[in-house]
Amino acid sequence: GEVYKTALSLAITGPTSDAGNPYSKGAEDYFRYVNDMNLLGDDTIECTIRDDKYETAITKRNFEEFLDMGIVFYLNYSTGSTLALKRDFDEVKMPTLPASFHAGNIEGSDYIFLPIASYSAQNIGLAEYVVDHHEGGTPKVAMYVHPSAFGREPVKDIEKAIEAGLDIELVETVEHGQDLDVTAMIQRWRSKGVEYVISQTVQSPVATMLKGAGNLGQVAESFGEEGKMTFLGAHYTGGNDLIALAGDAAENFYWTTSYIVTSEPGAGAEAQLELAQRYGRDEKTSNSHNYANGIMVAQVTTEVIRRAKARGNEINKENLYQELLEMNGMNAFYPVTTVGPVTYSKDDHQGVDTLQLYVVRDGAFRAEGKPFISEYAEKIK
Amino acid sequence: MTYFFQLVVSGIVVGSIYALAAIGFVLIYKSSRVLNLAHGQLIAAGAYITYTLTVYCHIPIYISFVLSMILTFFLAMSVERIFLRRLIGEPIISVIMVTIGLMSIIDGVIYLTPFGSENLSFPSFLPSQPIVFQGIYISYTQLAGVLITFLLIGVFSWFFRKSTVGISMRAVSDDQMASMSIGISVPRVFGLAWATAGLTAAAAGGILGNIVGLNFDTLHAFGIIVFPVVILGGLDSLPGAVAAGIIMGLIQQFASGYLDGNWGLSGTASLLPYIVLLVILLFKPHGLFGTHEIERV
Amino acid sequence: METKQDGHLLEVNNIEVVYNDIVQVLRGVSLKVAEGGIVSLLGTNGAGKTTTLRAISGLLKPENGYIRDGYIRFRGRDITNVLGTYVVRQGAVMVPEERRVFKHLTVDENIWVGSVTRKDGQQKIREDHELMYRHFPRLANIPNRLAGYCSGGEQQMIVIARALMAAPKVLMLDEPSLGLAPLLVKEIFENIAAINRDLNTTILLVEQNARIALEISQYAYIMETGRIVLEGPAAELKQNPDVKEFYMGLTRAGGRKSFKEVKSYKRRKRWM
Amino acid sequence: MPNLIVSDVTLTFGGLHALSSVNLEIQPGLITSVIGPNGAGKTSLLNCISGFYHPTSGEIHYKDRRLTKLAPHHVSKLGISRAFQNLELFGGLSVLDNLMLARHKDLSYNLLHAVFFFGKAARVEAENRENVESVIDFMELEPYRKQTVGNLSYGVQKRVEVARALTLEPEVILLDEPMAGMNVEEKEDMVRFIFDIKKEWEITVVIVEHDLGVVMDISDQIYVLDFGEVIGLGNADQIASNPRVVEAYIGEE
Amino acid sequence: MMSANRWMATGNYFTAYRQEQRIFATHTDRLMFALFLVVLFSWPYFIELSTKHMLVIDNILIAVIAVYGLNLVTGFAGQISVGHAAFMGVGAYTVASVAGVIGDQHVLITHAWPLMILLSGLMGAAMGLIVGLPALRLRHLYLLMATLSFQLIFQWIIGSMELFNQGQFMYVGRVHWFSGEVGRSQHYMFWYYALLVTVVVSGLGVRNILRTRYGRSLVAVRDNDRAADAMGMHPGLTKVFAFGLAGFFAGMAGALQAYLNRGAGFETFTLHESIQYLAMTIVGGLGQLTGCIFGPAAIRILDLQVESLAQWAGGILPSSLDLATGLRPLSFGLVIVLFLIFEPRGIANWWRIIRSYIKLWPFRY
Ligand SMILES: Nc1ncnc2c1ncn2[C@@H]1O[C@H](COP(=O)(O)OP(=O)(O)OP(=O)(O)O)[C@@H](O)[C@H]1O
Ligand SMILES: Nc1ncnc2c1ncn2[C@@H]1O[C@H](COP(=O)(O)OP(=O)(O)OP(=O)(O)O)[C@@H](O)[C@H]1O
Ligand SMILES: CC(C)C[C@H](N)C(=O)O
Ligand SMILES: [Mg+2]
Ligand SMILES: [Mg+2]
Repeated sequence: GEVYKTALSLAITGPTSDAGNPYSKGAEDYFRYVNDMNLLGDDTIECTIRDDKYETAITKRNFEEFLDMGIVFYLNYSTGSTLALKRDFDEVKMPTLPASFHAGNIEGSDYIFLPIASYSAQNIGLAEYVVDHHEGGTPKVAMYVHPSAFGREPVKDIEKAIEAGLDIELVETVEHGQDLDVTAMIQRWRSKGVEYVISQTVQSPVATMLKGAGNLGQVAESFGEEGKMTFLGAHYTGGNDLIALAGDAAENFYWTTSYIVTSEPGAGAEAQLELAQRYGRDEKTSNSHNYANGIMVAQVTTEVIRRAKARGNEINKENLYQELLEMNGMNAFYPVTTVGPVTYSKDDHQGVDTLQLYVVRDGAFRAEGKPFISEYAEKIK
Repeated sequence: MTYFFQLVVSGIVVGSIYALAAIGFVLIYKSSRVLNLAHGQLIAAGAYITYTLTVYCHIPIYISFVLSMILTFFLAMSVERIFLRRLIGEPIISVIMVTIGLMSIIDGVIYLTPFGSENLSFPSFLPSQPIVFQGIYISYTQLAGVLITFLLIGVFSWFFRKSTVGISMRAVSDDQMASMSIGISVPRVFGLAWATAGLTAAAAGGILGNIVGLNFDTLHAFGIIVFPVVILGGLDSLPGAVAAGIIMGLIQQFASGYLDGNWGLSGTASLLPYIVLLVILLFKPHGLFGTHEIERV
Repeated sequence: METKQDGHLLEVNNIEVVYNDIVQVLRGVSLKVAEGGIVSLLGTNGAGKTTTLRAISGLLKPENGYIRDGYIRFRGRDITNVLGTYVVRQGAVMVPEERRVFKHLTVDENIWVGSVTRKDGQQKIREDHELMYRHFPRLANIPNRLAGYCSGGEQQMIVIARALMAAPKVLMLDEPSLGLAPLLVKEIFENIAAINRDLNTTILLVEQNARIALEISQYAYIMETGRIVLEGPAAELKQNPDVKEFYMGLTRAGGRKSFKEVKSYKRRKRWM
Repeated sequence: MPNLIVSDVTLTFGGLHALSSVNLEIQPGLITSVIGPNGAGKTSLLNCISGFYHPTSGEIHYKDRRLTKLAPHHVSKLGISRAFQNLELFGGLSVLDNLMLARHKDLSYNLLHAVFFFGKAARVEAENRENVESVIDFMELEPYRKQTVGNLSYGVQKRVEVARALTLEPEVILLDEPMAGMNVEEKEDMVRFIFDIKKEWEITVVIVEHDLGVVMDISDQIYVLDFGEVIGLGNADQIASNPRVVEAYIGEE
Repeated sequence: MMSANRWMATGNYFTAYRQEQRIFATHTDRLMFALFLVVLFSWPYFIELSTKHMLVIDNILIAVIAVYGLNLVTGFAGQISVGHAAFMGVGAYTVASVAGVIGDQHVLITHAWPLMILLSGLMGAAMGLIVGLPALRLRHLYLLMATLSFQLIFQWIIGSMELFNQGQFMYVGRVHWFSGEVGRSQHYMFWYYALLVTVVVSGLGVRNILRTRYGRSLVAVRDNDRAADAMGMHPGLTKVFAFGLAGFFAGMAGALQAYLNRGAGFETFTLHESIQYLAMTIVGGLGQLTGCIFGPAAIRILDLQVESLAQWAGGILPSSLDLATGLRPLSFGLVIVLFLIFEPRGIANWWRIIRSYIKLWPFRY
């Protein structure tokens, strides 16, 4: 049969490799599964996975090589390299799915598609949840963000949402460093009456913060507990890695993403664990939400190829791009690994718009409430 | 006021870990004038070894903490043996560059272990309820960290003051040839300096891992912040390292306590050490307690 | 193989030394030092005197040199190409040229550190330490001064005392009079003689000041470009006319040559 | 008319007086020697003149220029060069390069010339190479021209020191123990060089030296320092018969 | 006088100092160099490389320019700099922020690009001079710390200032050449030539600096800055000057990189990158001009080789990806260390040995 070439360049070593590693395995396993199970008949997908150590220059080199190989679909990773290669993707008309959900990625680009709701949408979603569930008055919120565009962009969007009527008071925004002790910060928040802390960063600073807050006895034991702080965070702050790092201090941490988690039984979780088991992945990888993330982008890739094939179209980047643009309404795609359908169109480049809130109870993430869609994220567009 | 004292306490906690990390760096500099850029990696190695012993070998943490110090002692000693011994007599600049290579090598080795890209956390073994004294909080883990730090610092100061090893180290750093001429085994002194540096690094790594968890990036970043600390202390002074560690801890806590979040400032705590570093370099290059070069022509 | 041939404590036999694998500096140097004596080694600049001492004391390696041929024996043991530490433990200690004190250590620490290789107990070491201050009373006044700030003569005393603290059988001195004022030179050499006499330390002396060196030694060797060209009892060498002229600065008549007489002439030699 | 005048110079290190109220006049075209016991302050004096130390009080003038606060690179540009007591050579470079470096201040081209090299820079460089060669010739360093200085024996390195100071084309040359570590024969050579430096090159020479035989024979004028103070001054005979000098420095024969 | 044979090295005496100054001692050398240049400029007409390899080559050339600077300050002047990537960042962000302000399709960016590159070099130089300033007071290796501070402060500034888009990628438009806009298909080839010219011209410039008083003064302060002082050089200013030079080449390299990558993002200018450049300098040969070419080539090629090894291992051993990728830093570090221990003069020294072997070829012993 035919061999369809795709590629993934990501950080398997270097910064953020804690996320990149399971991500790459998810993609790798799913493509292998497609080929082993003949999901595309006797056609196969060949996905080249390259480590770029989170360095844009290497990503660029990898991408040029992938182009020489003649790939038809591309999976990218970091915010930095997605932004840096944006023009290249457009020039060569390469449909691209990054692992970064940075809203800026899809600005002014026709070919980049976010797998799920952007960081902004996630953070606004969290803020909306706070508004809806807070009792009495305007909730006082602090934001704890990564010192980079990745962390800052959502802050701007939350500010816009506040202007548009979102009823929270943004008390302060902290860009974290590599702090060993967050006592000062927590004390300050307490003195300013902060009730909720929304984080937009990666796990380890969040873990440090949670431990610090725990030591000071500041972590709310239930949502919105009076006189304490409730901690919330977006996709890359949570997952089992957070529990691994923060231990008990992670208890009652609220986290949102569009992926299913394996600690909540369901079809998706079963499928994910089965896949991991089939390819001999360890416990940790199997249960990682980034593993789910990797599977999902591979699923989307496979799905567009399948659809193009079904239509009898040649498998090339133009046709796959068209398939992506038509993935909506009746044609929405339901991968089992997400909490909602993947929808793309000409002006919707965010895949799964639905978010699910999870909370840590007894050392595991549990679903809290139904999947929801952020209202203000739409409003501020 | 409580807030102020809380900052002081946190500053001392953070600072004493800096101090512990800095001591190892100072030991190596003291004996060989080498700036060991791979010190952060030694700290990381120590942290991972402690973790392995505790979690995989199910050794109680206080024993594995000590064991890890011993293992890292030998690890650092073999690093010296394998890589640095051949460079005795070569210009210092080459040796410093070798430590840059070592950075990568140790990184690579850590990647080869299952920990490379993982986030891990030590099982908690101390009560997680903090101690509260007059509204000032300190956790048991932090307290243990501070106590261990001061204990080790005490032991080392005593050792180097009392034993001839301390004097030999200073002699070697002064003039290798002359040291050899009176029978000091220069390689032995270097080996010992590295080994003890490894030992303190492991201690720092273990404490650090317990406080913030194990994450490669965090450990790396920690290795870099040691530089401003040692420069402030004066590179070759053990008391300097301790004082500077604590001063730096206080600076950072006060920065994030009083600057951040006001006037739109943010992340000053991670920037300030380097600004301090520059200022020190410009106005007091020998730091607080560093030895002035004797330069007669 | 016989040991301690005819009572010689130190025996250097036909050694060749090469630096950096190419530069041959010693071309078959042999010398013997008898127990309890003072032996001088004289020679022009670059003759290889320092190199000879380095070869004996195991300090060639750091300079990227090694003994390619021949052997060195000390108290019957072969010490060819061994490490410096070993040689010191065996009891042969060298005082390097240029007064290499540990600048950042105090005078007292400098002296103290000389005893690191000793195993005969604190008591003995402390006694020797006292003894040093008796030998060099000047140092007793400034035990806490940083050695780097001491004057040249003081530094020279420090390094000799430091070496003596290792309780050596043989003390090798490389140009101890270098840069010292006449009074001090006298003092240092008196000290050397006293040490030889009181402590029964054998001494191998490299010197430029031939007059004073020949004065205190029993036997002497003269080196030129890597070879021993002349040897004999000191008293005998003092009478040798060449030695007189080139090393002691005496005219044939026996008077001191005057430097005023040095002819100043311009040599015309062009490179092109 | 003296052209280098040290007036009332005091230099202290902590509590230690390395120099106290030293007055010195160096006459052009002569050989002036400074002698004294170890630690008397001779090197410190040269350091003050050449800018490595700055006097605590007092003034130093050279031909109406005040040297007191100048840095070494300024002093050397005014025509005062020196050779160091404890070798300060560029150990990793060849003898030739050591001397070429001494020409630094006389190379009159700018960075742009250097980058494009041809033209001015090339010409100046070639000229300077000739100057350097004449010094190599003069100091009889031909055999060592391309050798790494650090590997030379002590005595030869001393000779390179002097040669390098000479390559600076100074008006005054300060030599700190140029004959240390040399045997009689080599000292004679050095004396010959010094005579030529004085006569042929017309350079004022200041020497710090411990070999009294040499000092007495070659100096036109001798200063004796002890504990930072000038305790004697005059020609060889005057010095030899000065009781203070004999007691402090020479010792009874 | 017998005229010297200028074709062969053996039996070749100089008859004037001018001859000894020559870059090429013999006609043969000169000819070889010319031939080499011809090959460098013409091979693309005969061999077609994949875009990836073209990009690799372009990146090597950029690194060569950067390493010229780093070698001057570290190899020649003896000041370890761990902030070289930041200096490159200064250059890259000069172009990028100008593009950000006046628009990335402005003629200044697209047509006057050589000017922009030069300007970036000057910005880099200015920054180098500033960072080098502590040299006026500091001696020894303390400056390493100053460069470390600069590196980290640079990252902070880029990451937080709006002017630099807070570290997010800033675009730089495609440039124009006489034939019109340089499109995607010619992009890497075009920059290959631009870079090659820069490498050759800068190389000759550096070579010339090195054989004049400026170059010698760098070596002098490395060897003994007190003596340098006595020779009439200001040791501090000389080091500052070295940093200025380093900054200049880094700035140019950074600007070229911004053009090649069509923009600048802060990830390219981290401490880690600085260490990469240092490694290139070491492996090439500290204080060896030819090392500036060998070093970057060796490190980049090693990187590619290890990558394919990892790839290969990944194909053979299932799920061995982490194992294989750990090899990357490991091999990188080992190469640095092995070179320092066994060949401290770097690959440049092998080159010299080979050359002297060839030179003496008819008269081998
Ligand atoms: N480390 C070295 N590498 C290469 N050559 C060296 C080295 N040390 C000394 N030499 C060479 O060996 C020769 C002998 O040097 P050595 O220092 O032994 O002479 P010396 O007799 O002590 O002279 P001086 O009286 O001047 O001290 C000299 O030609 C010198 O250049
Ligand atoms: N940088 C310094 N710091 C402190 N003390 C110093 C310094 N330089 C010199 N001294 C002190 O100043 C005094 C004079 O030293 P100097 O070197 O000038 O003596 P000298 O006459 O040259 O002796 P020698 O003949 O031994 O070379 C000495 O006591 C010395 O310790
Ligand atoms: C793990 C990554 C995909 C996310 C990362 N923080 C970035 O935005 O670059
Ligand atoms: Mg010698
Ligand atoms: Mg002196």
